[in-house]
Amino acid sequence: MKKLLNQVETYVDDLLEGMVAAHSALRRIPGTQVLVRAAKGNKVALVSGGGSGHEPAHGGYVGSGMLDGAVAGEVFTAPTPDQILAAIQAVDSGAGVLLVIKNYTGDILNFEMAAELASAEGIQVEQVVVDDDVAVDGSTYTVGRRGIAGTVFVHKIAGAAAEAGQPLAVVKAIAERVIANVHSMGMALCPCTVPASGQPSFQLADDEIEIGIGIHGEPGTHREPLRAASEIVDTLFEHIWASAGLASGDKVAVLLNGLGATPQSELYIANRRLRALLTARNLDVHKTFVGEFMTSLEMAGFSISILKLDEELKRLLDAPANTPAWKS
Amino acid sequence: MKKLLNQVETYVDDLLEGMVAAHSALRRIPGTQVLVRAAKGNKVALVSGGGSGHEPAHGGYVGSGMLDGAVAGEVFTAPTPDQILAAIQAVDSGAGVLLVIKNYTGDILNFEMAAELASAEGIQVEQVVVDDDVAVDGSTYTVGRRGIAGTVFVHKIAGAAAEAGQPLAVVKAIAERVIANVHSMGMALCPCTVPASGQPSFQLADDEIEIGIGIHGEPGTHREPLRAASEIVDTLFEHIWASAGLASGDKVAVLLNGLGATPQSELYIANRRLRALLTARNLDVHKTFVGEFMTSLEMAGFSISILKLDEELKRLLDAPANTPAWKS
Amino acid sequence: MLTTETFATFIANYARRLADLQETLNTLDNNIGDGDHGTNMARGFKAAAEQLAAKPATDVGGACNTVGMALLGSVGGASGPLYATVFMRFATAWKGMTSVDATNFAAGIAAALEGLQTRGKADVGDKTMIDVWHPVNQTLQNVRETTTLQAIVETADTAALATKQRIAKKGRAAYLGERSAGHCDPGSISSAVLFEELVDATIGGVERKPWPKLAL
Amino acid sequence: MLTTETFATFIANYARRLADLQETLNTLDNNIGDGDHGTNMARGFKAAAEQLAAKPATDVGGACNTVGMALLGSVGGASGPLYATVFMRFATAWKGMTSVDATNFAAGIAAALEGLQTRGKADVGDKTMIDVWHPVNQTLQNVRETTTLQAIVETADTAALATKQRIAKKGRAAYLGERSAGHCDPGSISSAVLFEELVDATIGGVERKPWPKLAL
Ligand SMILES: Nc1ncnc2c1ncn2[C@@H]1O[C@H](COP(=O)(O)OP(=O)(O)O)[C@@H](O)[C@H]1O
Ligand SMILES: Nc1ncnc2c1ncn2[C@@H]1O[C@H](COP(=O)(O)OP(=O)(O)O)[C@@H](O)[C@H]1O
Ligand SMILES: [Mg+2]
Ligand SMILES: [Mg+2]
Ligand SMILES: [Mg+2]
Ligand SMILES: [Mg+2]
Repeated sequence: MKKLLNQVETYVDDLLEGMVAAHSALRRIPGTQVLVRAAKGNKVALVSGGGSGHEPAHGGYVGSGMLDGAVAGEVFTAPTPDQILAAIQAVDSGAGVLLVIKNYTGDILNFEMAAELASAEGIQVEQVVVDDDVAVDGSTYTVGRRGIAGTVFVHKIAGAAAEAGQPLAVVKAIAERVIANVHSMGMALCPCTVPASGQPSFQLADDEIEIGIGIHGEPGTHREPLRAASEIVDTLFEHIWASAGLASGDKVAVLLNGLGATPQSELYIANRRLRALLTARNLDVHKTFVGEFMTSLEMAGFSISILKLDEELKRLLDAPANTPAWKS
Repeated sequence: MKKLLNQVETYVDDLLEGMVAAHSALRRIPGTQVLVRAAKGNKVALVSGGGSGHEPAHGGYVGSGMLDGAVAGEVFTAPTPDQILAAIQAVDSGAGVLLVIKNYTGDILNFEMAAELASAEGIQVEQVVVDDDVAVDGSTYTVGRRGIAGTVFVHKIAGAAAEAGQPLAVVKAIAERVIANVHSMGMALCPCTVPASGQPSFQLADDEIEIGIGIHGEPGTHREPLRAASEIVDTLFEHIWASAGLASGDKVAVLLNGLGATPQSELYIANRRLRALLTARNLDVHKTFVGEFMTSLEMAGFSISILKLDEELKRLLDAPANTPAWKS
Repeated sequence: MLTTETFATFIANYARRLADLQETLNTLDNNIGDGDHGTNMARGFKAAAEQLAAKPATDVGGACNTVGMALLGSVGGASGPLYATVFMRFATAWKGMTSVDATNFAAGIAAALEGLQTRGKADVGDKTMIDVWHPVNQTLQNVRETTTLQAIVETADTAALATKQRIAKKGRAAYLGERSAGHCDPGSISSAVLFEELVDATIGGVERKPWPKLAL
Repeated sequence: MLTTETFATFIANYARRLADLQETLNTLDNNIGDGDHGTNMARGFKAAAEQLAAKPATDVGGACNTVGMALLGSVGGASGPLYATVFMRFATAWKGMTSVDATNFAAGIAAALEGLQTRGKADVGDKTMIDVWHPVNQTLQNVRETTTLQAIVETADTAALATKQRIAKKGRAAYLGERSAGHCDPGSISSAVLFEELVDATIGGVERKPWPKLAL
């Protein structure tokens, strides 16, 4: 295992310290793995989080116009309820807190327990569960779809609504509208290595790729032969198209997310094809975001997220945000 | 070679197309590998460039407050003079053009030839050569130091001066002040593979790292054993410190640049130590930038750049910019 | 007999077993999940054993509560709230007892199973730790002699290995669909080991299975 | 004799050789540079050969100009402007000639060397292509018989291989310092191959060296 780290045990602690050192608008709640805005808002607060290893998620989205707090678990491990509770307590201004959870058993269980504890303290807590990954057909498995990179759109748009002073119920409804309208799918060229395990999360031959990959190094839905970037984009897009209910003339936002080790050049090569496909279906691409938004350590690969916009979602997506990883 | 690409021959073309598709404020000069702002400015223009494979450099820095044009060569190969000339012609508004060149023989030769051609056409052209890499001691080899990630500070600060309407001579002088005050050094955990060659650019054992790496996959100045992130940061910092002429109380900006495959978590782990070192020397860290700014395809590793700020440089660094890869 | 003291031994021994089996459990989780189950369990029960040693309980229920809280605050993931629930339910079932008789023991296991199902909403056969806890509970309904607790170890071991052929319907492995077949469920294996240590601390004489060989 | 026709043959053959040697030159450049010299040269001379075939020149100077412009517009890197300069200098030296005699041939090489040094500012011994062009030029000052052009092939080959032990002082390899010793300079090898093809097209009978075996 070749990584830039000190000790496996201090990985998350070290990265959070380095993050706070870099970004003066972030504050770490002492004794926790929680990052919050240095200046507390007087509005509905958004808390998200999950395992570490997804950087810039989730701490990178804490800041004006997006999240108020981000809770970091161990690498790829949902954070514990006490940490989530600490985040909720720190960011609540009395206007209530919306939890943005990705649909994984671990995240759900821990966030729900924290929500119960916070409610018991009289804090208004609501939650939404992001399940944008169309690789997993929600109807076959009762767990439903996973949450992956499309979550960043939820942070951005619900964050803008909260920043604009909307009440909790409205912010939640907007978050749910984003969730209903965002569809994603990813693939991997190479696995990643969780520091604590020291082993690659799976093995792939030189001419194989994983399709339908999650964001925790877990294998995807199946393997396919390596082929041209455009053909890979075609495969992911067809899956998304089949689920997304898009129609000619729809306005969309696109997120091309690198999983950690994919050069930006390759993301742009993928975007070239994606844009051609969107244009061919007569979709109106309002904005395209290319970069690393929700990663799996040093996994090579990428995901595509397509968000169908209405006028309000578009306005909120374009609204100002100023966080370490998202400025608009 | 496992890469997300179509054909090796169309790598640069495809990525530029994907880039323009993603960013509506970019325009590609037809028939060239040159990206310029969609809206031409009425001011001194900045042109930079170099080989491809450094994304988001250089096209990602084209936009208000930074570059006016970026010229992309083949992967890791300086662009040809005709391409550079096309960029100069396209961006010149009559106020003159500043070329920001990194100190490599190939870049210098091609940019100089283009400058000669442009001057012959009556365009005012000036150039600056960035040589921030302290890994290579300029006095031993007559080629001088290489230009690496510190170049991004030159784009940002000289770009802000140009945007503010400063004349060519002033913009050039400011760029030269940045160059005199920025010092960088990098290391690699793993090599990268140039698509056209298909082979890793060097071989490293599992317990070895390259110190003093450039940004073209070339080997560094020497090899050392893999060790804790903090110790690696110590090594790079000591080299920078020995060259940078910094003194207690100086205000600095810091750029922690991932080379392509290094997770952001690891960059933050490095930043934790770097901040401790800077604080110990009583340096005042005005701003820290962590991310991928000047990459080497999918090389794993990072570089540190430290820029000593005066009041004017600080103000120009903080000035607004809106480009695909830099927003402030 | 499960007493305040043998319970502490159970936790200390289980923590040690998990440290030894950490890589095995991680590898199992790598096959069909995200590779952290061993790390999660080892971290959690190390914390639990330490907290129990630092603040010894005066009854089994109290000790269970300490363990449950320690897990809740240190594990995370799916297994954290689930194993924490197990010990919280034990805590309620065995509250105030310094020794737990066969009937109460069975009641505790039944309560734990009920807690797991309420939290995780998995059914038997979904390829989760429920696939172990459910048959163990059934065995206990039939065999109520403390001296025959040995039987639940066999049940648990067999049930854990039987998860191998199943297709996961809950938890992270569910996203693999049919690819999840052919690999044992990591949480079921860690549960089987839990029963080995629980029964050994209670009545002794349990033979530890060679899990790396059996499960991988 | 170097004529408009044999010059075209030279370019076509050199382009083919470079395509064959692309990997070898890339590997050489990987050792001490950025691994693109083979790709650069193959791309450049493919373009040059194509442009020369598309628009055949009426004199050697004109052909050289076509090649120089093709290289300038297609190579980039350090080698692009340098090899372009070589052919631009040839173009001036051999302007209007349909055949180049021994004296003019030597003058052309001398002009090319002078152009390379003006552009690249490298000295002999800096481990660049100058280490080949300089001794070739010296050999030509002594041996002016066209029939003994063979001598410059030997000079070039020997000089290119002799770059191996040197420490680079110019170009990208210079940044490696002492680590650059032990590897041949890629631009010197591509120059040696150029002389093989130039002389073979001019007087014939040149034996192509097994460069992958010799230089790697
Ligand atoms: N809904 C559920 N009900 C019961 N057990 C579950 C459920 N989901 C997952 N598990 C158990 O948790 C184990 C995984 O734990 P762990 O790897 O620590 O957490 P995570 O999946 O969050 O990484 C699985 O092997 C399975 O036995
Ligand atoms: N200053 C110089 N003068 C002469 N030749 C040079 C100089 N710098 C580099 N070269 C030659 O260029 C070759 C490298 O060319 P190439 O790899 O195509 O370009 P780059 O170094 O830009 O990648 C070197 O092997 C060397 O022979
Ligand atoms: Mg996990
Ligand atoms: Mg090059
Ligand atoms: Mg797991
Ligand atoms: Mg090269």
